[in-house]
Amino acid sequence: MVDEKKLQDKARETLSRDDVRRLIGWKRSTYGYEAAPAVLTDASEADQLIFDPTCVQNPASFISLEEKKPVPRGQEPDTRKIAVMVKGCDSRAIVQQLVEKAYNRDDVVVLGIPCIGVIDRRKAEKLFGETGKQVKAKVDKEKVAVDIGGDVKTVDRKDILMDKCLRCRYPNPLVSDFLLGDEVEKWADDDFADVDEFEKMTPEEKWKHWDEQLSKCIRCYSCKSVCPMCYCVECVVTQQKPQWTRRSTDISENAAYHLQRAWHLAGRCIECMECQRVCPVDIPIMELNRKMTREVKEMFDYEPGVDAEAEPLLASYNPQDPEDYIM
Amino acid sequence: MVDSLRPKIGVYICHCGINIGSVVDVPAVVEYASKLPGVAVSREYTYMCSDPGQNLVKEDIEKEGLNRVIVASCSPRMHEPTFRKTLKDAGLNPYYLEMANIREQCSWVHEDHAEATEKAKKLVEAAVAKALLLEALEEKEVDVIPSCLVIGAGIAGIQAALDIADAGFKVYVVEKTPSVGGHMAQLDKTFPTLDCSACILTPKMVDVANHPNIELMTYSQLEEISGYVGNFKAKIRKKARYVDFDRCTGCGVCAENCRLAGRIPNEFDELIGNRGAIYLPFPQAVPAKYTIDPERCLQLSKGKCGKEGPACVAACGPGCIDFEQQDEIVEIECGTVIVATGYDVFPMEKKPEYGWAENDNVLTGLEFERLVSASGPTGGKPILGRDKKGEGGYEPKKVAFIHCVGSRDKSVGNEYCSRVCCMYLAKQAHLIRDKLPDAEITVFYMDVRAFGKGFEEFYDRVRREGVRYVRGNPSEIFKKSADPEDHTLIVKVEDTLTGTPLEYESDLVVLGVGLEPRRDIREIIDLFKLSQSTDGFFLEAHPKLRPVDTASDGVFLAGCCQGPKDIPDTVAQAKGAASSALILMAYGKVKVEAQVSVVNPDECRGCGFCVEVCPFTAIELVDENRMGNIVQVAKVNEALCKGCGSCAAACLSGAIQPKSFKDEQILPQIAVLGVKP
Amino acid sequence: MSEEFEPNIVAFLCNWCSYAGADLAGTSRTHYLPNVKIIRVMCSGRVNPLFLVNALQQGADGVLISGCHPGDCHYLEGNFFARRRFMLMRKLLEHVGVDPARVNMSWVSASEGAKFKDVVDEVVTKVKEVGPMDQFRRRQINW
Amino acid sequence: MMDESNPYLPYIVKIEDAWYETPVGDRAVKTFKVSFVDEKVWDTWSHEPGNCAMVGRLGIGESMFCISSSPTEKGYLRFSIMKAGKVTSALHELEAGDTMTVRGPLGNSFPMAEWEGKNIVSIGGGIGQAPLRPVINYVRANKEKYGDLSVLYGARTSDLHCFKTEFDEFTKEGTACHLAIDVEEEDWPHFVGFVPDLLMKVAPEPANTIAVTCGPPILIKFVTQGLEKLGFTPDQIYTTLEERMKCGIGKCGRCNVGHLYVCKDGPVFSYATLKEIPEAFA
Amino acid sequence: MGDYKFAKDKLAEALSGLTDYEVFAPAAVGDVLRFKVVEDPASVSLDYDNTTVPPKELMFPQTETLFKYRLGQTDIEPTVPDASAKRAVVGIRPCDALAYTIVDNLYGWDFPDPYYQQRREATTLVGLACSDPCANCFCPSVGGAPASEKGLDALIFDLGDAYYVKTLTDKGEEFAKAAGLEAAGDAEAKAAAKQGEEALGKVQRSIDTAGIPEHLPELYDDKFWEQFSDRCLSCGICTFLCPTCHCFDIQDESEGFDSRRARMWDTCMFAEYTRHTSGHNPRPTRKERTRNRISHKYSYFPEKFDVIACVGCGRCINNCPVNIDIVDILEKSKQAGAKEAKTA
Repeated sequence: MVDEKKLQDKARETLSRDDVRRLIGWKRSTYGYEAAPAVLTDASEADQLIFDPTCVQNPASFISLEEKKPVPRGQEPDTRKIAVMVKGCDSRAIVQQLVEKAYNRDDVVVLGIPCIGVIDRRKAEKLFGETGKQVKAKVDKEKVAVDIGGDVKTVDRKDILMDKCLRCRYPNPLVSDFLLGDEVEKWADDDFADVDEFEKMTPEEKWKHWDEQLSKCIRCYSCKSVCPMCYCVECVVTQQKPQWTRRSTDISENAAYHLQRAWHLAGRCIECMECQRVCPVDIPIMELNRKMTREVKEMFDYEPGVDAEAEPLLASYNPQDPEDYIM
Repeated sequence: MVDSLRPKIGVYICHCGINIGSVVDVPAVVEYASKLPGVAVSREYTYMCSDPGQNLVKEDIEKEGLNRVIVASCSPRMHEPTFRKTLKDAGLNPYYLEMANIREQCSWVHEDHAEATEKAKKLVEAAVAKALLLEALEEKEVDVIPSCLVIGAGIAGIQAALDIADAGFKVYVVEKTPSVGGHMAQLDKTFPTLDCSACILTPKMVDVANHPNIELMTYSQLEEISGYVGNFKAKIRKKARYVDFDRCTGCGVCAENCRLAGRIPNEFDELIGNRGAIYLPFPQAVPAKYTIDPERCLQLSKGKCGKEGPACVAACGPGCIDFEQQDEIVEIECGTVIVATGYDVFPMEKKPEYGWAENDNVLTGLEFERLVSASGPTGGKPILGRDKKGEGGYEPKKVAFIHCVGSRDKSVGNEYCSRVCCMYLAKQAHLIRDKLPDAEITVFYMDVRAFGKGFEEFYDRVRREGVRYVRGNPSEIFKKSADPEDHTLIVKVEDTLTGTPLEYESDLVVLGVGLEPRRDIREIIDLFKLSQSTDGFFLEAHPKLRPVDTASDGVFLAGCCQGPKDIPDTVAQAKGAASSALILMAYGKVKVEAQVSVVNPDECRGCGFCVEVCPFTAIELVDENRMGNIVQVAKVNEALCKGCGSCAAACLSGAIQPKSFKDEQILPQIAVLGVKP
Repeated sequence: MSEEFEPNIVAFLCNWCSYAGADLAGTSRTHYLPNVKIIRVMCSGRVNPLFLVNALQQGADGVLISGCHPGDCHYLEGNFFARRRFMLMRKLLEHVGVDPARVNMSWVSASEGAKFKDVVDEVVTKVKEVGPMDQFRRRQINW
Repeated sequence: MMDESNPYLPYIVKIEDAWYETPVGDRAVKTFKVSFVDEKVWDTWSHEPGNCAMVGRLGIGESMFCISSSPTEKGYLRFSIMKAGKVTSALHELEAGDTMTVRGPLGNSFPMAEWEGKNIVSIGGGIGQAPLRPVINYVRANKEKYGDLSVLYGARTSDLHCFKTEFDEFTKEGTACHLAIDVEEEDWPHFVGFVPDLLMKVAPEPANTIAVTCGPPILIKFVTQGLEKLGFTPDQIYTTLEERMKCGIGKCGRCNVGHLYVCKDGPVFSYATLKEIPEAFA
Repeated sequence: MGDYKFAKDKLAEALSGLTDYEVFAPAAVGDVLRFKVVEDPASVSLDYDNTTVPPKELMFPQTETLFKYRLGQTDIEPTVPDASAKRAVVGIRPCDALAYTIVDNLYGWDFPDPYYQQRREATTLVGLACSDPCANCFCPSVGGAPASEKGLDALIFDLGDAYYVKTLTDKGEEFAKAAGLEAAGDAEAKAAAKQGEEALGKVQRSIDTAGIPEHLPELYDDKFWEQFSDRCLSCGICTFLCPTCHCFDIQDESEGFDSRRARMWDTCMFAEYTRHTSGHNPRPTRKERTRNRISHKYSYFPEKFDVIACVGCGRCINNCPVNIDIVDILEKSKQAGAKEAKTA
């Protein structure tokens, strides 16, 4: 496990650097099973930082969320680095952001954290109920110990961790400048059983499923807002000219929105699952991304967010690409 | 004239005689169109493309103040330029035209009149929906640098270079090998006229080297090319010859003294003759400057040559040998490029059943040319089996020529006909008849294609000279016995005219190998982003009407790099390519595509996906000041962009859009066509 | 009217091969079904896969994208990008229950007028079989 | 007045006349003179200088514009609209004879009654003259009720001056009229420089005077500073604000500056009010 | 008004009696609850905490047609709902009912909004008192209570084996009659009152709002906001799920020539919400937007209507993916301003 003291020391040291502007990590939230993202600018705040299985958010999202404020005439833009703490899964976002030239490698200081799993709030709420208390947690190879305001409950790891953790292939950060803990062994793998299971459905069943799920969508756009890959100046979804998607909420526009979102993430989604986690109406958004991930892997032998030198999937091709349905 | 932003659309439905009118209810379409938003005028006419038809449009533009025009008629591939010009003549930007294809894609393909009429209405409505959003585009011209880069100095490159240079323009000729001349210099005689190949080529080779407008770079290679039509920048690597180019007199003393003299197979002689490590590929080579083969030279490859050091250095009077010489990179600018990289002959490794690798008396056509060439290793005598000193050997008694080796042969992946083999084999048969009047000569053929000027007559003549033509495609060629003294080869073949299987005995087999694209064609493709046709040769812009052009503007093709052809065809094409390049340079300006992509720098996320997909390297990422912050955004080089729009489909934010085919122009079309009538 | 279902298909054809192929079908007076409505683009690589989603949303029952044969793209490689994109988009649509028969792609060269007819007829037949696309079609819900 | 039962329903108006104030193109200003298709609307219609209306085109949408005609101009309404976005571009396509929609009058107005007996200085820049025009015309029509009227106006070039022809009339009537352009032009007899500079040159007397100003935010900022320097107190200075609006009736939320809704509490504010609202200058 | 009761297993029966009403009740899709029209009374359960999407959508649907027209024509057909078409919302939580009373101020001032008001008038609100407030509820701090009667026509208490219904208005009485409820006695009323008291004591979170409306504007330029806005996603969860958030966008839409003007929920958390056509945005970053959201609820709205635009339902806290906790913000705001240096 990560020693929080060491983590805070490293953060303090990093924030003290002249060339670091801010640091993104996690801190204890005011309540509940998920930590809060911490965006710090001052070394004195470093003791807020934590890392435990409640640290589910992907801090890489907050790199692109920071607005570039207008620079007053005569001043230089602040080009100091952003330090960011990442788990293995989160680190793939950094890699993919580098592929997409969101920034240069030099613009970030990556503090990597080997991780063996984070808690799924929804699973925790099912197990222990909603809570207004602050929660801490510990995880080992078997169990997760959840401390709900002093009341410690222990549960099998597979019953409470995020699905992404149960198929985690990158427990260690793929990119980091400092590792805040010992590397851990990979303990899970991804066989896309979930996608297989989904595909057993007939087209009618599939649509029935999506009709029900997408009808719930309130188009709060939290899924695209939180996505570390979604940082267009203005998303096509909200553009007026041309207007791809109307603002009215009905199954047609909602479906179009979700297809657009899933399409734009094809070959780019690094499966941090943030989109699904944040959805207030529990739309299983990852089911779309997972399908794309699987197809991208199977058809094009491609995996986003693992190689910063890779060509973007849909901006490249292989003359031998499959074309089985093409007439 | 256009003092209003209000779209005023004129819709013109063409009857095309009865071509459209007999199937589509034109008045109904006119009526339908007149009610569409923005439509000010809706008319029909028998032939819109006729002068009165066009005048109708012009008058309406002037009188009604139309600012968009829809012509519903034949395919835009047919008359879009016509009507663009109509608009232009009437003072309206030509890109305010949209066509609805109601002939090729409606009246000619649908029988049911009602359905065809409904479809025509929809097509017109979609055109109107798009027209509402059309934009005026500017047709731009860029200056053309008055110089041409010719790649390859075979007969094609030489001819093209001379023509352009004679017209008064600067030419840079880049040749990979140490001498100009190419394959033609290797040939003995040319068919069907039997001119001495060297005799007619050498003067041109000398001209290329001496022409004041030509800068010749032999033993050089194109490394990089950037820019666009009219404004290319090229980087050329002049490989080190290790011989001072200016001081070398070409006397040849160095080569005589080379420790490896006569011990290295000479590429020019198709490896049947030898050279030294320092060499001139052939006596008439231009420039007549010696070159050291760095891979074979002992001094260069091993660091040591004999006890006394390299003999060439000692022998060279002017002291030209310089083992320290480095490659030199030359940068040039040019307005046009002619690619004349030629061909390679079919590699016999791909057809092992013909025993070429094992038997010295199985020769490719090109090897045979060297064998019978006066400047070749045997001084033109058809002698085989000489020893290393060039002594001994025998004259063949029974010579077999085989057609279509590596051509018209799916098993080796070459479906095409190489076009020259029939005649060069006839010529070679004639040469053997000439040199060995007693030899028995048999030609095995599939078909004899004697289509050129004087070809049939020549073929007749050769047959009359006692050359036997047997219709059959040999399946195998092998040595009759293991005896090293017995040179007899067995050619296993079926005479398909009589249906008899034959085992023809011969002591020289000449293979009519076909022509293939250069093995390293990929390098040129990558440099210029050219495409290949299915046969692997460079793809011309249009097989009929633009045979010397490529999809890359300003880059032209000459000679066999575009496909197999004989010398006169090659020269003709070279002249064609030269003239195409000259058109650009003589006019001095070139129009660039108006329907190019454009970037909205405020919406660009700088991911570079468009840069990656652009086949024309027309997009780059540049710094953009966004309220004091420096961000990277895409920028289109309008001279390079061809408007394909691949960038737009790759762009996530829709920040890059091809003009006339923007998302905002296509989506309304989808909206119209998607809705059921 | 209890007519048979007539599918509405929106096609995106590249200017150089498939649109020319469709023109050739016309010049050759090859008759085919009128259900396909063509939108001309310069290259199949131009076709944003989201056009498909939009077309299905607008009411198309099926879509067809057609370009030059691989290797023959007028713009060298646009169709290779298109191929990748539409392989993937088809899978995505399939995942939400859109029958893959609605998403069609073909390579039709300028000389393949006959093939264009075959493609059109096959696409229309296929889409006819799967019926109208009404899953996420825009309609006046709650208007 | 507006349909009491449903403030979202617009009136249909017919464009009587339409012309460009500035050269055609992006950011051009086009003036529309409109009248209600249903003439009965005039019976209940009344607006004050400063009032706004949502002007739109069915199928496109609507946007908030000030009514640039004074209530003293009878039988028509005028709107001067700069082409900028989707709605304004669609409106610019319209010509005399076409219809558009008007929903209003909305917002507050200049306290013309309160100002009676005072001198009025109008200081405008560019399209910012549109809300000032009704004030000027109202005062011109009620000369006896007000003190001196002076008009200061500028734009980047003389081409870009809105309501060009009207300034001559003012001068003829004896209204002090001071025009400016930013950059020197041939045959320009008036001031060259920015409007705030013009203001300092003209230097109106603050005693018993109300200054109304409108223009780009930067102009308002410097004009206000200039007026304070000249001795105007914040409650002698009035301006109008502009924010993105959708409903125009204080419901949709987006136009608030602090606790004030620009569409309802505004668009007319005294500088005394705005000074207390930091967001007003965001 | 009256006191009624009905056995728990008689819920479906009671609902079935409401033939004159369009009845809305919480319905689940997976774990997500939302008020929906009751199609099968037997499927309705009132055993729930609260809906994820607040019932504000019953008065102010996420997408709502204002009027219809044909492109190219000028006839406008308003689509104002009919106030006489009776609707009953059964099981609405007191906080959500309180929210209506707050939003009523805005929809009622100057230009009354007929769409909202007609629905409001048509609707009978039958509340369900909370016996176990959720973890992040703080309704007592903002004028509500687990058994608050404000805005309701009737209030149901879950007394274990039976429901006690207290009617509060004529509409409530009418509802009780239509549902065929039996009269309840003093015992039930007392039990309900007791339950209400107890529930009040179970509310875990609170904020003393005194002074906040006056104080927030002082923090306008303060760095205070950034500690929250720096992690804000700028998504619409907090506002879309807020029962008092009432902002909307208006858009014209066409299907062929059939067109409508419609309004749809909008949120001050989106950048484009206030962005001018020119590109200028008075609230360009998450800081300004976060400030506006909190200030609007706790300062601007009270300044105008004398009531805080928050009912303490806790939805924004529960659903915020980055733990932007309004109680926490308000608590911290009290200390802010004085000690922290202002930034220009």
